[in-house]
Amino acid sequence: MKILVANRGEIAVRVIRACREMGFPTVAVYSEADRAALHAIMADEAVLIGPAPSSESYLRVDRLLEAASKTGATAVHPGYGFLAENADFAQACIDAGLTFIGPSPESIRAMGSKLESRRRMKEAGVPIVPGLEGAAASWEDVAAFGHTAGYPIMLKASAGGGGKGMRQVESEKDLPAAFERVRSEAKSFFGDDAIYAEKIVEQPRHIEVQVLGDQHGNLIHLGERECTLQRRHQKVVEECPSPVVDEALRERIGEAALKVARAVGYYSAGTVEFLMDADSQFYFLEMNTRLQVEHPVTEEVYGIDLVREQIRVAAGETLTMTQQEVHPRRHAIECRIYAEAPYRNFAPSPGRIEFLAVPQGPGVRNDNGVYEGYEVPLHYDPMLSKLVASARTREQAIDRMLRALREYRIEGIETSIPFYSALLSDSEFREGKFDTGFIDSFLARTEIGHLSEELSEASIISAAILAFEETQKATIPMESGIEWRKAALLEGIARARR
Amino acid sequence: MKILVANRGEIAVRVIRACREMGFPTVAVYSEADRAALHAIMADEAVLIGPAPSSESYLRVDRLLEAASKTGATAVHPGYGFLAENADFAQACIDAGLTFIGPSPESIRAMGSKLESRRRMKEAGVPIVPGLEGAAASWEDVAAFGHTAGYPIMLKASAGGGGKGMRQVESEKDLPAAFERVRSEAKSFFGDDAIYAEKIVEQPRHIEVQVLGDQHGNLIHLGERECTLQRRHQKVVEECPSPVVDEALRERIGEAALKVARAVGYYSAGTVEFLMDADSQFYFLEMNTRLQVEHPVTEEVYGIDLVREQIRVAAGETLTMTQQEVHPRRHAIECRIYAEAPYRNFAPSPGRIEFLAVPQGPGVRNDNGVYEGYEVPLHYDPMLSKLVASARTREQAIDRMLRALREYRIEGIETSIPFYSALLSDSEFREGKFDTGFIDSFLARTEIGHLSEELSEASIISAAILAFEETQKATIPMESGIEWRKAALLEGIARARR
Amino acid sequence: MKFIARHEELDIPVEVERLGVGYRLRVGEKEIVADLVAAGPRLRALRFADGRQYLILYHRDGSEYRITLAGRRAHVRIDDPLSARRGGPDQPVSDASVVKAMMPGRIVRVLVSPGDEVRRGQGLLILEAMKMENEISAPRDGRVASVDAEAGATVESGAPLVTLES
Amino acid sequence: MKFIARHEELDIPVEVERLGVGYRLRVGEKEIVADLVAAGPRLRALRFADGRQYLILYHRDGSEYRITLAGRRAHVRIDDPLSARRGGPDQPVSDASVVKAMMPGRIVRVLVSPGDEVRRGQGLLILEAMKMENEISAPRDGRVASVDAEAGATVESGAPLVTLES
Repeated sequence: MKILVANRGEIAVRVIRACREMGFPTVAVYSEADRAALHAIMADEAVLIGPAPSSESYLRVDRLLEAASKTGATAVHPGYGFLAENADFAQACIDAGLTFIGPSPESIRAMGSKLESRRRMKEAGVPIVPGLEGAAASWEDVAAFGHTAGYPIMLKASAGGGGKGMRQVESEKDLPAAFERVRSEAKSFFGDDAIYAEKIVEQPRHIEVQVLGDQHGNLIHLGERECTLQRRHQKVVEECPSPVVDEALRERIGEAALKVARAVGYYSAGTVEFLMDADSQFYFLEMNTRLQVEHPVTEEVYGIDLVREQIRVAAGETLTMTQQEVHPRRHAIECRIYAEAPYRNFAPSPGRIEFLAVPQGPGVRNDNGVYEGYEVPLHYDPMLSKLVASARTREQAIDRMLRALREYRIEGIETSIPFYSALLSDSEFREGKFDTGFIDSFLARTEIGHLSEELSEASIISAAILAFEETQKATIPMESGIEWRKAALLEGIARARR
Repeated sequence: MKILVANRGEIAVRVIRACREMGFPTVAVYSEADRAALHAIMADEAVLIGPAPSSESYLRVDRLLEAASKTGATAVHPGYGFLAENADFAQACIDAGLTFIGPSPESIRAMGSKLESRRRMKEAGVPIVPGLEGAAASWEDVAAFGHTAGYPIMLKASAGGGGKGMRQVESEKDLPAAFERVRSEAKSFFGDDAIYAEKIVEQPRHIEVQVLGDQHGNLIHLGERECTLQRRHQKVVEECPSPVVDEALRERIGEAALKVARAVGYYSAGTVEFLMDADSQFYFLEMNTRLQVEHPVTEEVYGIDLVREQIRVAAGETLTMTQQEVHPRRHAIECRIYAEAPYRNFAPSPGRIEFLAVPQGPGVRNDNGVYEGYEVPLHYDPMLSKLVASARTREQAIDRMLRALREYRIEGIETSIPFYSALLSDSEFREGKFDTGFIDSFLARTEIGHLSEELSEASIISAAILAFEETQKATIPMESGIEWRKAALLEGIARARR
Repeated sequence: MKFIARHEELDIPVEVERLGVGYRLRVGEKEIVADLVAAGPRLRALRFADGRQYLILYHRDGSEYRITLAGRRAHVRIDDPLSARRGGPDQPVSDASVVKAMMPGRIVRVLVSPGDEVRRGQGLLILEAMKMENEISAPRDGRVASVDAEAGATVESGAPLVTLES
Repeated sequence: MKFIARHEELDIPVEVERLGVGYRLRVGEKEIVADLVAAGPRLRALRFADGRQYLILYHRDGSEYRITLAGRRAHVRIDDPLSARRGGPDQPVSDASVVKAMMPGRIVRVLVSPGDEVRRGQGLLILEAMKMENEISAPRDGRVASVDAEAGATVESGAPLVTLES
């Protein structure tokens, strides 16, 4: 196989790494803004597919197929986002004689429409969140539902996903504006303005189940991921396993996920998302028919390389493990490191990475999409890397992540690292007590990156010495003998001070 | 606990990371040559203990204890090398009221002398390599043994270890010189010139077993490590598990290791080294009463943090796992990345690290002791980092390591990376067919870093363009529209050429 | 050598002089002996004489220093006393009557026109940055004097978007 | 622009000119169109017009370029034709009569004295570098004319250690 990666950023890099380990040559595609992007420079071949806007590059099926034929690629990995859940793209690849590394176009299509998938899951006997069964033509349709179900309600784009095209509505008076807004997002992001409404599940947790199947009917689940912590409907921290899911519940929700996958004849890697209420009742939310951003936490805990398995399955091979053989062995946590300023309400912070030192050592994995000297472009998702820490227990994994965050040193742009350092030190988080509203309340009661007096003083001293050096530009004498004596002298002074 | 790390380089960094994750403050000690060494700058406190030579700094018990009392440290972690296996140091720490993070001084002393430990293991019923039972006063004593046992034989310093103070002797005529040489090394490295001789085991493999015990009598083994591949008696690549050890053999050799450890009332982490012949007969070689350089491969495969366990055990806590609970889950390989030039017979290559980009992504762990901009000093072991790759199978781990080696980019000094890239691509290595002589024969038949015509051409082109840029110092216009058209034109030319 | 350090709205007098391998400082009334060990292009270890230390990452922009330590970020401005007395730190003058882009991005939609009366918090336009639509709202009640950006346009951080008048 | 590239004892004429976003080169008889995309301080992607590429790490020392690609290292010297014709690459003249240190280190022990007759392969002295004792042996038979280093001394790479005469 020669594999074209129809994506960019860390996930394209992740796929290229897997291909390299399997001995498959890779083809990267890149927009003008990505000439020097990591995925573009590390692949065996790289093809320019258009200007910066995704609509003119990463979303252009024609140019992707042209790149494939030009380079003689025989397979396509879509990553996540962009065209990953576009059934027509999957079909176009197949029609062009390419192996599509993912599920069948039918599976994608079946899950592409939230309304359609909700209908099918209801038939399959999977619990779904109460809501409108069809698209709402106007805000008045939604108002009717809201009236009976009671507010708040959730407005959703039927073609939506990844936190885009959804909005909570607190009362009927906010409905018209919200309706317009979601419809506009639905249209601009998904080219389909069908939207509907769902009842709100109280104090919900987002629990998702990883499934993996081959083209010979073998289908297993790799447990759940805890994805409750979100900002603006964007996941920020994911864990595997969930602190609130025990083995019995894991079996039940895993079975439900397999039922969902079987209902659409699913193969390759996929994720079934559930909403779970305080009583551990779970409801089908949607299925992501692709690799998930947070797939690494499952990989660390189950010891399985999901991208490798995707490629093997696409090649027609059978799974190398059974449901009985897979068990959660450790605990893993992922923090998505974004180019954004947590001190300025998480405003995007594009720019040049002037310095970068990544955390190393035991139990730390960093799936990076950038490098030192790289200019983070304005045009795409601001994720720099996914930092994953794993250990024998949740507490140890959290402490390991805090250690890694402290070692993650980056200059030139602002990042969400200080936010994560504060969050993972929070006692409620550490106790695993949270719902989807947790981050907002946490941010309300927390001053991120507060400087103690010691830290302020250390900063002032450091800056003053640096300024002094600027005025001197003198170098330090290094003759060791002398230095040793000077240091001893310094010691003396130090002792005198104490 | 407040932990002073009586070591330097990657192992000091490894220990500091573990302490940080456990919430224990750390004290680093450093020589003048190490003012800016990674271990010295990352600890919570750092104390200068003398000039560059280890004999005046890292081996100075008095200065280490002074540093501990001055900083109020309550425990000492010795790492490996330096004073790690010095029973007197362990005793001195205890006498000073410090917790020594390692085994008892008695255990260290019992294993410190090869002659002594061989005697005790023989008593305990553990198979040992045939050899002299006492120290040889002169080369003539050895000659007598050599005459009966037959050449080649191995000369060893009784206090030796880590590949130092040993030499193979092919025939009696080489004996006098070799005897002198080993005695000189024994004296200079270990301050004890007692040496003896052992019979050579044919086509031997170095198999070592990781043991872990607490102070309450609990003792388990964590399987074996394959350490056969050595250069100048220095391990270069280690694996866990060994490709030639199956579950039955693992149980037998593991039991033998536990017998060794019990014989000296061992607790904390330790390693029992065996020589194994072609018929899987194994002989006790020595026990390393400390953390082993290659401990990470065991950690990756068994999912246990050995340094954390060492600290817990030293604090009097009990093991959190039983022999029944620990199993090898994956395969891990370690490459020791040295500052040496494989093209120039591995000559040391100290100097400034002008650029450093470490491998990232799934299944890759890098235990680093250096950073970009660091000046690798001449005075100490030239190991830059330990690169570890782990996966579900040995083959996948090897392929992952090759991917990681390719991503490991370093400039300013030469490293052993090209050597490892060649070694891990070697079919015999990949089949697991090797003995301790493998590396020498491999080097004899391999041209490391051979450049194909394509690579040579690419290098010439790159250099030429860089030289051209030097003459121009012109910048590239980035207006995207224009660029896109230019690129299209470029495409045209490309097509025309094909 | 004397400096004025400005940190979190405070001006602190600082004095620095070389001492052996390190420095002696006076920060306010406090005397400190420390070294600032260079560790690569951007890292330094601020090592006090008693051994305590902080590993810092720094960035200098003129007399503005950004210091990152213990996972937090501090901003310190260092001036020599004269310039400090003369100019002092330049605070960006926030002009409430001009609504500016707080981040670089693309204008998706303009929600108001010149002459519109707007209330505080009311949406003026929608700015898309890094795939998120961000609604820019009015900082106060007022009338739209001019709309300074059009839909589809890409704007830099700080670019004027809408001008309000009372 | 014309250059002479010296690589593995070969002189290759090279011509480089800008072309669009990239370059057109003539290497020997071969014409090549490629770009050398800058990726941070030391990395470049050598990207050919047909998409094939190599990610290279480079180091320049005057006209000497060290290029690391695919985990291997290549040395290329680039001269402009004149200087190449004039000087050409300077080959270190190996003088078998002077035994030099092949690495920086410390002299542990000197095994010979002036006047000693030595045979090829015989140990002359022991050099310790990075904790390894390395025996430096005679490159040929001869008599020791002078010992140029003493035990305990630290020597740089290339420092003369022992001089032999026939």
